[in-house]
Amino acid sequence: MTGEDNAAAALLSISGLTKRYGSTTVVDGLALDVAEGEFVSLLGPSGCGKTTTLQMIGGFVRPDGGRIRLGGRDLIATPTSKRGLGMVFQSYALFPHMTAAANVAYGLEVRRTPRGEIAGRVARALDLVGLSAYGDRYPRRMSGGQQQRVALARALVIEPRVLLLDEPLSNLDANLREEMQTELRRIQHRTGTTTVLVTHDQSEAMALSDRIVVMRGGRIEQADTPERVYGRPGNRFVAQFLGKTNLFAARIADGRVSLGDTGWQAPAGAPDGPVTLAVRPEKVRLSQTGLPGRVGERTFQGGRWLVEMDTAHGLVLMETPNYGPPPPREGETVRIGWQDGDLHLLFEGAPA
Amino acid sequence: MTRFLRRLDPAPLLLSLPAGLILGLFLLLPLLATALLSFRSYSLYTGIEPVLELGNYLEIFGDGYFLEIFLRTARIAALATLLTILIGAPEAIILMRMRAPWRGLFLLVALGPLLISVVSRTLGWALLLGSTGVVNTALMAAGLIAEPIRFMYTEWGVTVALAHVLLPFMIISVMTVLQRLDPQVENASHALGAGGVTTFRRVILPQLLPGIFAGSIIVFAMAASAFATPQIIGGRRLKVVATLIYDEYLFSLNWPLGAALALLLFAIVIVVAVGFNRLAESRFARMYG
Amino acid sequence: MSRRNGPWALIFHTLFVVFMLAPILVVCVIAFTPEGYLSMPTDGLSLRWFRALWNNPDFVSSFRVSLALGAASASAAAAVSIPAAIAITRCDFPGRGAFLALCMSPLMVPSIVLGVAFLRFFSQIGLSGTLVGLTLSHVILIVPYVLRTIMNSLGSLDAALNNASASLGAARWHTFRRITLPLILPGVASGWILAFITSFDEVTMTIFLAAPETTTLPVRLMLYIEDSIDPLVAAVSTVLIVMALAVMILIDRLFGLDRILTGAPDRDGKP
Amino acid sequence: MKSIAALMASAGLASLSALPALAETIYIAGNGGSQEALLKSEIFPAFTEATGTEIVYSAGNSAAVLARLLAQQDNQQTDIAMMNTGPMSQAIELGLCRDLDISEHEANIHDFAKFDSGKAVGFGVVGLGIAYNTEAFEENGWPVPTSWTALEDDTFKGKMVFQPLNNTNGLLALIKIAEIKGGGVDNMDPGFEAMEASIAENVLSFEPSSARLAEMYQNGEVDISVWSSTQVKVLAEKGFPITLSYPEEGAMIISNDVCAVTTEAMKPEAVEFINFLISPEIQEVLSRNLGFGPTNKLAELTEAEAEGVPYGPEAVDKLQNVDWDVVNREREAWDRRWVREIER
Repeated sequence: MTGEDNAAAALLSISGLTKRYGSTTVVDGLALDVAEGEFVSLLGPSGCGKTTTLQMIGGFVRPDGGRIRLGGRDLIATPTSKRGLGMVFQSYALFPHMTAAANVAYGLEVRRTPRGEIAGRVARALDLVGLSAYGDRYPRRMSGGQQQRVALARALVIEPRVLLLDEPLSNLDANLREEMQTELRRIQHRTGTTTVLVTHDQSEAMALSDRIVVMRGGRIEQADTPERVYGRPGNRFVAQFLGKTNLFAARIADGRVSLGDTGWQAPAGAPDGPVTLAVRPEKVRLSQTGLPGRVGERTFQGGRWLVEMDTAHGLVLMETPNYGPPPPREGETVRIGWQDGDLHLLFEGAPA
Repeated sequence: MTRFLRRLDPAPLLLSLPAGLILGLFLLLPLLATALLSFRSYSLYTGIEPVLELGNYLEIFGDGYFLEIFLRTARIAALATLLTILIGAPEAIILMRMRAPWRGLFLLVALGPLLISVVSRTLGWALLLGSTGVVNTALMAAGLIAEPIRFMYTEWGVTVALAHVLLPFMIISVMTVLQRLDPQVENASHALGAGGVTTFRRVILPQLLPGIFAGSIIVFAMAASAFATPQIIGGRRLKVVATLIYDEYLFSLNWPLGAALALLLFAIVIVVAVGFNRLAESRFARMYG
Repeated sequence: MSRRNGPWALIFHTLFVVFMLAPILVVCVIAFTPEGYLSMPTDGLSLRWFRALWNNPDFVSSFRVSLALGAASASAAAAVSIPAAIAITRCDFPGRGAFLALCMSPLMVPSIVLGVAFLRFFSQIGLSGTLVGLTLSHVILIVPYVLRTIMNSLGSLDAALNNASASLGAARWHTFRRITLPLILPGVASGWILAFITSFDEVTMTIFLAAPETTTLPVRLMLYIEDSIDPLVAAVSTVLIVMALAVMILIDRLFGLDRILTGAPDRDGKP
Repeated sequence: MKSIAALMASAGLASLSALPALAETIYIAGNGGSQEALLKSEIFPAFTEATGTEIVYSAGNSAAVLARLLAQQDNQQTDIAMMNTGPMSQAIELGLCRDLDISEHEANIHDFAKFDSGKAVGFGVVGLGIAYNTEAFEENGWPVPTSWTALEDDTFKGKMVFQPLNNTNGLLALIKIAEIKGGGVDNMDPGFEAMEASIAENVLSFEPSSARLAEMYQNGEVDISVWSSTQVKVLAEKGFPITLSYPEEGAMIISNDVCAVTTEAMKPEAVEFINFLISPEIQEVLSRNLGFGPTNKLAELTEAEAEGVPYGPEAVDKLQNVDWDVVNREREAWDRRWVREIER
């Protein structure tokens, strides 16, 4: 019942949310608070329950248990149409028989907003997404990016208390996607709308969110700011799901972590036994004294190099900016190292 | 010339030859002959006379008898179309919302009758709704009606039986459109605050219209030229154009008049279908252009 | 449609199912009456009308005529439609649009108009009442159905397959026989079945063309009904209905009924 | 079936069966319903057994039979046509029938069954009156229809069938009504007027098929109609409470006739069959089963069998005939008027 106080402070408060299909539990006792104005991403592989969670918030799927509250009001008992949430669908779900402006106006008309007011608000919404000139276009005659913007304008014009985004950028090509990320961030900052985004794209989640909620198997693995989720992953799953990472099987004994001949002071209270060490590739550097390794494949990626190195502790990936001298050639033997602070301990068995 | 011929690929010509020949010889030619026949004159004792005159058409247009039958045919076809819309469109939506295995099962119920002979299906209606049919007997036994409800030989009887026979076409037509719809669109409408009724009226129905239009064209054309159902249910008391043509050809033997009636029926079906199509195109073109 | 059907929808649906099935079921039930007239069987079911049907040489021979006519016209229609479909989908030639329109035009002509047109035409060229004449008329009626299904399956073929075969040195005929034909065979088969059913059930046009010896089953039934409606016609109809059901199940197993009937390109409805 | 074969042998038809079996097929067009059923179940098998000739029968009412003959005129596929006198005389006039040799039976055939042209012969006569469901009439307390004018009584509204004009029953009834109203074959206006003014209002359906009409009686859809003695007899023998009233203004006669159709290859078997049909034995079979008045004087019926059957010249003379030459001349015009004014 400690969550009750937090829930009062949060705008959207979810607790114990559960959904089962037959014998599979898709969402398993999920609890999450979203503060006013916050941009939260639900991130995870497909089947992790993130979309189902969003659909339960939106009211398209009925939960089997738990509660969802919006500003203290019980949402589950409220029909979709009365929830007052804005939603952008993966397929945009624009009404094909209405122009862009009519699509945007729809939610206002349904709310019986006075006619005179509708026109102005629609114009402003279209302007916000940069589509002022496209109001009388039908969706079929618009590009994917434009349709995406119309969907966003349509969801925002009703001034929702929470904006739900269901993989909104997944149908766009790579360049457009980056452009839209910036755009989305800009619009969210301008309107200050509390937003919940569902995505399986980690870079999208990191670029947009105030907070990332990493999910797996219907549960939350970690929820924190992008920097912290990336920089201090709570477990191996999170470490591997967000970006690339090097994992080493190490042991803790007598208050020390040891990997081969190297050793570090173990955190206080860490139990003896096997432990996984994680270090991000970009933290790996060539060093005079570190771990010896033989250079394998080098991959040039424009802004950076990826270098594989064969070491006594397995394959190590090093990422180095395309700056200064090129990385060592294949077959060379070098030494690599990292700063102790860039190393994380993950306490759950040996790395796979 | 030779260069042109060399550049012309003979393959498509050869490939399309068999179908082209059969259809050209055995479809266009008989239809042209029928058109010609409609300008002939006829009497029982002289037979068909090789004249070219407008007599049959003048007779048809100048006689209230024919006008009445044409109007009745149009009325029945229009009502049957309306019935198929009222029943078929909602049912198509319901079918699409079903899950396996129900959807497959009821799809069989909805579309399967297409594979059953029209004669058998119409016979069913005659057995069901004749004055001693199942329905009338049950209603009378229950004391709900004193006299059997007239169904055979009535316009309503023909209309209902036709609607039953043609319903699958409407359902197919609407379902084809439904399959292309984005299911999220309905959710989007709800999310924007619209209730079930508003969503149906403003979002689902307008998107179904092209399907309903296409279905209506098919159903109307088939209902207007239907023969077996009006012949069985309507009998001779309630003639429609198709049964009239049948009578002219096989009983009165006035083939030229029958040919003129057939061509008029053909023309009406084409004009209505093309007209409807034009209307639909102009209405939906912007949406789906 | 992700939404579920509400109670009103289910009531409507139930009424719909009753509406669709009642006339069909009533035929099947009445066919089993032990009485000599039309009645719901009240005391026991009887096969007497099926025996009467089996012993009725007219219906039995009409059944044979219908089977032969359906098979012959469906095969002939497939034979002319395969090349036509290839020409239309794979070649660009002058008059292609007009040719397609010609092939599809029988759909636009009411059957009764076709019936009267063929009646006179066939009697003028000496084909009236013959099985050849009937087959020709049915081929014309069903070509659009067969052509459309074959064109659909050709359309879903990757045109690059042809180029691949050609690049491997195969002649056109060889490509057709080894690559195209095997791949469109399911389409041809479903078109054939659709055509067979259409031909088997055709009554409006055929009633003008059939001679006593070439009277098809639906025409025989229709003529019989014009004269009398008795349990025998219910028995005939029941046989037709059961056959249709068998074909339906067969089609559903082989191709998916909705796919054949709605022309949907894939079972899960993805375009 | 066996008995007929035996009868044939004794009736001097042995000569026929002695002919080499050609297994020829002849095509007959004639009425459907009970006549078709009897022909197919008894008479055709007997003929086939005796001669080896196969028979294909196609059913249709007289108008349809005539229509088929005309439609196939250039490529005639029917060898024998069975029609009522009206259409039959039209067929003869149109040259559809060829000369007929019935010398074998000619002496024994009643005069009323002979044609001046000699191209056709009657094989059974029936009377035309008003049929009604006796039970229904009793229950409702309706008066027995003793006059053709009963058809005008709106008591029977929706309970009556009047067969259409291309059916001989309907044609004769209309002529009779015209006569009663002061007209006749030369002036049909009174008939059409009565039809339009009152009778058509009462009519449930202008049903041309007598088999269908029989069902409508059994279903209770119809309780009164203009109908013939044979059709009433067939239905009554099934135990249905129906009887035929010969109205006081006089009942009409309908003769069922048969002719050999003009074909490219004239089959002798066709003539053989017609002679077979008018032989006394078959005439008796027809009378017993269908209530046809025999046209062969040698056909003998017991008193019970003769009940309701126009048997012998005296009985036939009581029935009223029409001038078919006039009727046929005017018929096309009447048909037109009928479909436009009455049956619409």
